[in-house]
Amino acid sequence: MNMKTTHTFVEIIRKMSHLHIVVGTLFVATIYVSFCNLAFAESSFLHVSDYTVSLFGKYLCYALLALAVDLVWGYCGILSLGHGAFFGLGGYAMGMYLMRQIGDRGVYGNAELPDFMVFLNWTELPWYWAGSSSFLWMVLMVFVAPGILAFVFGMLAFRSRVSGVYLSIMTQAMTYALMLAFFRNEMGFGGNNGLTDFKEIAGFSLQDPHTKLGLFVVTAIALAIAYWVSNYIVKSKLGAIITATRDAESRVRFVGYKPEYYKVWIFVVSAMIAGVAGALYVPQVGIINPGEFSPLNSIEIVVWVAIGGRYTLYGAIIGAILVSYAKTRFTAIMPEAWLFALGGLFVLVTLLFPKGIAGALPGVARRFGLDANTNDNKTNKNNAQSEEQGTLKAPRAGGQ
Amino acid sequence: ADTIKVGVLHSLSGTMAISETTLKDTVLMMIEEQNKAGGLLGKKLEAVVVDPASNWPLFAEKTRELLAKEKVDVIFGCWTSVSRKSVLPVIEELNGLLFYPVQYEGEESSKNVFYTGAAPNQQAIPAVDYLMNDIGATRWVLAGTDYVYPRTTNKILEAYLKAKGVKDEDIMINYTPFGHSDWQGIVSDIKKFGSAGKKTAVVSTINGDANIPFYKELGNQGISAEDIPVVAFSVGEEELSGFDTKPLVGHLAAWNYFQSVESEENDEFIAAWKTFIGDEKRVTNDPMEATYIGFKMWAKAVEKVGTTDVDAVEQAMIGVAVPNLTGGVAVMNPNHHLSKPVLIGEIQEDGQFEVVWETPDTVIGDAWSDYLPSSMNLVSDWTAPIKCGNYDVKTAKCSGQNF
Amino acid sequence: MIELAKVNQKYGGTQILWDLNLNVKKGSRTCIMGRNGVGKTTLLKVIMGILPIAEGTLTINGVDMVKKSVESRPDIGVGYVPQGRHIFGQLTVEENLKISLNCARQKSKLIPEHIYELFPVLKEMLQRRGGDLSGGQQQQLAIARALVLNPEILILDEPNEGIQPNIVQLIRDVLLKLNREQGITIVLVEQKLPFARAVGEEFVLMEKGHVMSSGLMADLNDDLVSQYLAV
Amino acid sequence: MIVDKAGTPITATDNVQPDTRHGVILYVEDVSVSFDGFKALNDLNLYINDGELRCLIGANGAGKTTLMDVITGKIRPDTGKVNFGQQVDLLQLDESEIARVGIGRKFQKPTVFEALSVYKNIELSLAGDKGIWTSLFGKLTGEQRDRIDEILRTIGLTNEAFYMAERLSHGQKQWLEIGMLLAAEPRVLLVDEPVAGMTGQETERTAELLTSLAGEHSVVVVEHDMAFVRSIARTVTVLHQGSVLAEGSMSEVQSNPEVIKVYLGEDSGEDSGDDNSEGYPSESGEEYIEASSSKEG
Amino acid sequence: MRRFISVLFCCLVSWYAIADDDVNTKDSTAASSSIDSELIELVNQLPNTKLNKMQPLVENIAAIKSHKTREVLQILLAGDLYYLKSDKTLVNAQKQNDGNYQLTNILTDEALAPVKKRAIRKIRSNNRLRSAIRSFIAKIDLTDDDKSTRYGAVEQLLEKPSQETLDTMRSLLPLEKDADVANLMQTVLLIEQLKHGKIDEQLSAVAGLKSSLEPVVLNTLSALSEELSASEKTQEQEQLLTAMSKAIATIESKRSNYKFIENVFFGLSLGSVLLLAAIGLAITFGVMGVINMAHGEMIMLGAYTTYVVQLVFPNLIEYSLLIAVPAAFVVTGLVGILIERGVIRFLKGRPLETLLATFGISLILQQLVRTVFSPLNRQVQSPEWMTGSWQINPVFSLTFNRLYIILFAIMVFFTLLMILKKSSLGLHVRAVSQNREMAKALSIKSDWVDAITFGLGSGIAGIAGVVLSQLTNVGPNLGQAYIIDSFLVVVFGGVGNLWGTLVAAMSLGSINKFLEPITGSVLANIIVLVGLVLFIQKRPKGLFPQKGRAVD
Ligand SMILES: Nc1ncnc2c1ncn2[C@@H]1O[C@H](COP(=O)(O)OP(=O)(O)OP(=O)(O)O)[C@@H](O)[C@H]1O
Ligand SMILES: Nc1ncnc2c1ncn2[C@@H]1O[C@H](COP(=O)(O)OP(=O)(O)OP(=O)(O)O)[C@@H](O)[C@H]1O
Ligand SMILES: [Mg+2]
Ligand SMILES: [Mg+2]
Repeated sequence: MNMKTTHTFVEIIRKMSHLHIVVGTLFVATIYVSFCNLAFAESSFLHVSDYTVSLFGKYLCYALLALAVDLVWGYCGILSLGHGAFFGLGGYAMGMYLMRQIGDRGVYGNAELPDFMVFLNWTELPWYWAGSSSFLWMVLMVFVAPGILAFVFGMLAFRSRVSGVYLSIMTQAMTYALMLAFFRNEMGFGGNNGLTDFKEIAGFSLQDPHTKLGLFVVTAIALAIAYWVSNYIVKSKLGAIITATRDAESRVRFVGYKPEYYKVWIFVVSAMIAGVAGALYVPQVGIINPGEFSPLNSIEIVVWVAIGGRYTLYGAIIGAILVSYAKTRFTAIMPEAWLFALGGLFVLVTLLFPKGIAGALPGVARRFGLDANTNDNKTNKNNAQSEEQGTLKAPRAGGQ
Repeated sequence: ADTIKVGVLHSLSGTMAISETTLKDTVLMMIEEQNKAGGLLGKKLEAVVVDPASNWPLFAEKTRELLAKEKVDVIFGCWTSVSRKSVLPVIEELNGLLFYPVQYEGEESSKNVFYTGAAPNQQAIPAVDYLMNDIGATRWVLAGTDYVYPRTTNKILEAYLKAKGVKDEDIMINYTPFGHSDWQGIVSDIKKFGSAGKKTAVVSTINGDANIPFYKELGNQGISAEDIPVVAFSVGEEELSGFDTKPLVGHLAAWNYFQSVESEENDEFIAAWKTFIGDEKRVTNDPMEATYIGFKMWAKAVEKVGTTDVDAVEQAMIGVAVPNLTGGVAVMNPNHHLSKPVLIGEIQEDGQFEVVWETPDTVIGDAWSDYLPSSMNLVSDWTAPIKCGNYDVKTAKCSGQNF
Repeated sequence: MIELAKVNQKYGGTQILWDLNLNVKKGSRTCIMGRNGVGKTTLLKVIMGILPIAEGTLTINGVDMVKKSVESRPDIGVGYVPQGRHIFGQLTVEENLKISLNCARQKSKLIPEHIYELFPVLKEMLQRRGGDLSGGQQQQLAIARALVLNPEILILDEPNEGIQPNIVQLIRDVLLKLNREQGITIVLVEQKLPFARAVGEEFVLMEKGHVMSSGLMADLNDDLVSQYLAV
Repeated sequence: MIVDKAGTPITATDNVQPDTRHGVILYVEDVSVSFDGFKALNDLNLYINDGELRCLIGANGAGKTTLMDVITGKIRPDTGKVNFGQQVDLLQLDESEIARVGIGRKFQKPTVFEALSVYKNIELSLAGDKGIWTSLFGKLTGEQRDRIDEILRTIGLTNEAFYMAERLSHGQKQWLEIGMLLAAEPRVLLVDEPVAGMTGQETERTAELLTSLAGEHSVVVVEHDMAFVRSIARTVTVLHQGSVLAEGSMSEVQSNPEVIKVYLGEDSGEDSGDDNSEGYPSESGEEYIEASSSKEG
Repeated sequence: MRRFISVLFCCLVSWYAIADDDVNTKDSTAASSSIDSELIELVNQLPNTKLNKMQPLVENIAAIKSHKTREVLQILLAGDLYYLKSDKTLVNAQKQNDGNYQLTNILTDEALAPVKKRAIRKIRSNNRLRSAIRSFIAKIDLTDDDKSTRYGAVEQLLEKPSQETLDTMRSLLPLEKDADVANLMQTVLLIEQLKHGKIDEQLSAVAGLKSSLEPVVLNTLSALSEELSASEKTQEQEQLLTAMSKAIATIESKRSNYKFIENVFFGLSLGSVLLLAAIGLAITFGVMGVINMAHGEMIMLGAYTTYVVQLVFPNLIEYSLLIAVPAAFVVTGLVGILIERGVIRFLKGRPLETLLATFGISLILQQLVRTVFSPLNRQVQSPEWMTGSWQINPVFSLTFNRLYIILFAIMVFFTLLMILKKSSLGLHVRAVSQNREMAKALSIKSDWVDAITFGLGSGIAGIAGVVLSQLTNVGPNLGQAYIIDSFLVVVFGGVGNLWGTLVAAMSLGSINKFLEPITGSVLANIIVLVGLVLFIQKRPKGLFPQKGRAVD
């Protein structure tokens, strides 16, 4: 590459907003992966293996989930330690559908009932399984189930002005309760083993590499759409309002807004994104079980976002993919010591990059002359600055 | 390849690390021994260890990694049922081979999995028989952790007990969450239940970490093994080694192997284990034996067919017999389950078990319980002509196969 | 007493103080003035060590304070009344006052009575949470809190904000009295000219992070006022 | 849905037109507030006329801020009635609804949205629909842009328009908050200590601003700066220990011995004299803006 | 005078008892040579008898009146009875420290050379056999000198006394000097009377048994009344039946009262475990504002400290906890200070980031103990005084460990309360947590305060670990089991309020324990969690919220 092309390349990138970069990267990656997966023989070094495809498919689901958390945490200040609940619900909605797709290919060969129900001597589907065999119904439920939970929880919590750690711990309690509930066989969701042994999705065999590739592509598209939507939201006036709510909720009230409804709204949107993430996750990993509701999982999501950098959308995505990738690698390279590495990573990132990795990016970009000089960058810089300084800071919210 | 790769899929971190790490070490030891003895088919064995971290989806991911990326020839791994369920589709899709070494609830048979732990009929039913006939128990508490294995086992036992004429009011069933640590109320209920003047016994399918607080509470509330004996299916030497055994003495466990059993092979195994792990105090346990048997069988089958090709090995496995560690012989049956002796042991002060009862012969593991209406008619037979894991003898059909 | 030389200070990228020099004499009453946002508060924070000095020197009583921590200042007798009060909202008034008893110079572990004489309202409200007080009451508490540590130098950032007129007069008298009777050096940031004139002995005028002019208060003429204080 | 007394729903888009046939826009009647037994407001009665500029003074802790809290819905009084015009019972509404019916407030301690730019701060405060969907899909109209620019000019923060609000100095935040208040175009403005921390000059500008607002809006100002109060006041109400101590013109109040005792102090006369002669040489507003905008240059 | 007589009487009686005893022993020694041969013969059959044929054999052995009988049975009961594989000599084998067994011939009491385990084989017993042996021994013990042994013996025989035992008791009862033993014997006899006596005897037996809480009494009463109500009744039988139902009702109501008290106790005890687990967090999180995800690991470290203490002082198990409490406090306190100095202090004013860093630390600490102590659970012993229970009556007992834990938790709580409320440290911590810069400007060494406070919170978590080591497993996952509960308790109580933590812990514990019998423990947990989520709507800042206008 000669100087000139490099230069124009830099120019192009400089002109792009992070929205373009993220969506563009997703697009390129998807095309690349699909092409290399299909076009090259398995022996070729250019070949992208099915294993890699499904692995990255999974990462993209995590990225989607992290995006959801960032939306409520980074922008609205709702530290949700229970987003795994929405992810799980989305996953179960998909899992139920996949379970029904098994049809009579289950071990007991019962065309109506999933294996675990046959085994528990159930004679008919419980009412809440109604419709689960329909694809459209499933898609609907992927949005509705997490949405309703988020709405009910949000209405209860935000209207009575539960906030801060109280809210965080309550979200945790919520997901914990769900975990315990789903563990119970009586719940009718397969208990501890959850839903598994799926055969096909919408008529495509899940064992077929092409289906896997298809799921990967769908996930990438979903992520791109979610990114675009989130970006639109945070750039809109509504985005400004939720950010204002994060910093001075009561002041927002005196301006005439009802922050509780804004919070509920963003919480529901975020829950739905998480639900979609869960739904896409399940066919790719082949199982959904109550472990997804475990509070520790939800904390991990928050950790991704923090590592990547909250209050930037791409930060969440970077964090999710990076940490998941680190986990995949570490558990294979140093199975007995990987927790040291991962734990160390968490500590170091917190200490070295107060704004997460994304927070450190503008600095790097600037060094390479790529500073896009968007509004977003400015935000970061300023936030970072003010926190570095030992200023006298009174509690922000409220006022006399 | 110039080596034969053996995948080891046991959690080394997270909640299951307590149990599974030992099995990883066992496999490593077996590989080391095999290599010392010249390897297999003239090649060295190479262990590929990964950590699925007690995370069930990660189990699936790691299995895929082992099979697709590392191209291992066989996998030893899993402990919990859900981890096995999570691995199962991947193993079947990529036609791998898994040896599963832990007692489980049955109701499963896969072409690609060999179950070397006990099925319910190799543990639970004999244990109940013992309590009924030798201890004279007439009133039963079925206490378990709230998940599939206890639920299934208790279902089977309930059916079995009722078939033996035990009345409803003489059965108390209790479930607790994972890691339950506050047993005061439940133990006091058991005490009350047991003070009704009938000999009462507890069949415990309490899992993992919850056991220790449970036994402590039993001891503290003064319930001795002579008053109300507890027979457990998940408490072995390893679990006891982390525990002050005083309050447990006399309680029972049902397994297919105890470290205390005297046999040539066992002595050797124990000695080898202690040297390998470098700790005189380390104990052996039933899933280790199951791993041992599985490994030996796999090696023998590979030798027999001269290849590690999964389909060939799978067929060769059936009928393979290797000595078990309790002085008998373990045979792999067509249903991918082993024939095993069932032993009942009493817990001793030193954390070992003393065998108080054993089955006269080995028992064939039953993939599909005869006491459950749903699986009564199912059999598993991976030999021709049936070649199927869930064959319905009534309809002569086979359901749920991908191949 | 307090000497700053060539102090530069930045918030991130924006420079606030430029090569600033300041010399406060022992026992003096210096009044720093300037428009909003010229860096008065920043200057005081630099003196207090709340903002670590980026460039330049600072000595108090001849001791180099650049590397010294904030908490070492009260020990050598610097009391600080910040802009915006910074009361400990969840602590009671009494507890708020007690905190400064911690400092090394304090022999007594009791809140000196004269504090209550100066601000009788505090005595009535000892058990009330600091955060519940009205704005003016909080301001009084903030001053009282600084007095508890028996300061040699008292640094006040707009102490009159939100205080009722008769208490403003009281504060004026107190400051003068402390200065005259106990020789306490007073550094005051003040916007309101009458009060500045009444209390200040010397003035310092700031603009955009520079000291533009300084001298005796008597010499502060209308020209200077309209140049640096008026708009 | 917010419903006024007559049962007519109050829409989110518009400030209500309160019924001011009696010329009174804000009724505060027999209001008492107590905290853990301490009476912060004690049977307080106050009537603010439509379009008037009222100064509220009183000792620290007299209950001025608490009164504003009551009016804006932050605190529910133990007893009493607070009405906006004749028909809207403010005690039935919550903070945001009160803001929407047309009561705006500037806090004693400046509170702005620190993570947002000055411009956004004002944009959010603009009068108009405060619903979720409007905020999501709505775009600023040209008219609104002009309005924001105008306000920025008025408060002298044009150059700082795209600064994060947290970077502003204390005084600048005061101005920003005033700007936010202007943007909301409320019928009633409650202004708590607007000139604290401002230079004499700015104080005067503020005075001008508030005076110019009166008439179209009703303004209630709390301030301890007597010179300032004197320069704007028509009617002054003195609060003491939670109730009204005196009410009247500035000179009446100023000569009230009770007020002097509890509030003004003995030498109030001289002080104020000084203030006027030296403190506030008058200058025009334009120049102020130029000066302040060059600050950050 | 009266006194003199009573003393004299006592002397007489005791002389009589001793004399009587003497006669007995003489009796048996005199006969020993002849009976011993029978005993020897029976005992020698032991090695050849299958476990299911053991019971009659042991019964026969027990029937032989010899001082050896009890001894042999006792050895068998303790599981020390072995025989040499070589010549089937029966020995009492004791494991020595070197792993060999020290042998004594049980019949001749002569010591034999120590042997390896392989040379001997155990005489197997099982639970059924052992409980039979226990009642045989109990029969012998009925005449023991020690009254608690006698009491134990009667208790053992309570359930199914043989005719012979009943006769013995009948003859012993008038001589029994201890009231408790006598009462218990009386109960046994009354039950017998109730079962087989004539109708008026039965009636009086019911009256006598009405106040007894022994389960066997209730069982007998209900069995009899069931039997009776099923058949045709005479007038008198009707009367008996009503008397019995009344007695049953009395007993049942007493039992349910005790059940209630017991539930309260269980609740408090669970509550105090929660309290201990949470209280350290109430400081590091509640007061300092660090979202301390490594709190659980601090608890875990405390538990491991207990383990190490027991490892280092194997002879001081009885005192190990007394050593472990300060040791754990110091160890985890230091680790806490290390964490604070090394990581958390760089995160001042960024509370949310502390979540991330401490989460990382918790992973590291977990893996650290996994590496150092292996992933297996470690064995922590309970001192004698922590085991067993305080038997208040047959249906109500309080376990000692729980009792001590409740007391200990309360003690820790109040000590901490004193430190935070009365010492200047408490004031300074609160000041620093509310406004660090201002606190510094008022001369508070905030770095020092932070380190000490975090150390204190961690140290207390360590103490909780010592306590938990007595209740549950000591393993790498110990901490994770408690972290969620701890946060719930602190938040439910109201962040920053120690009293809140106390009340929250106790009420969560009690609610849980009262729900458990009704719903089962899984559902109880779920209900409590959902209840919490709903409750917080009513009190959005916990039970004891921070008040005032400065909040929100
Ligand atoms: N935390 C901060 N981050 C960035 N800039 C800041 C910060 N604090 C203050 N500034 C800027 O520094 C300049 C000086 O602020 P400072 O508070 O010292 O002013 P001041 O003279 O005290 O004004 P005032 O009279 O309003 O109190 C202001 O322009 C302000 O914008
Ligand atoms: N939440 C509360 N809890 C307890 N006391 C309170 C609370 N809020 C206000 N007060 C008390 O009520 C009284 C009135 O306070 P308020 O803030 O209304 O005074 P103010 O007139 O605004 O005074 P200033 O001029 O100093 O701002 C004060 O004495 C204050 O201590
Ligand atoms: Mg200032
Ligand atoms: Mg006020």
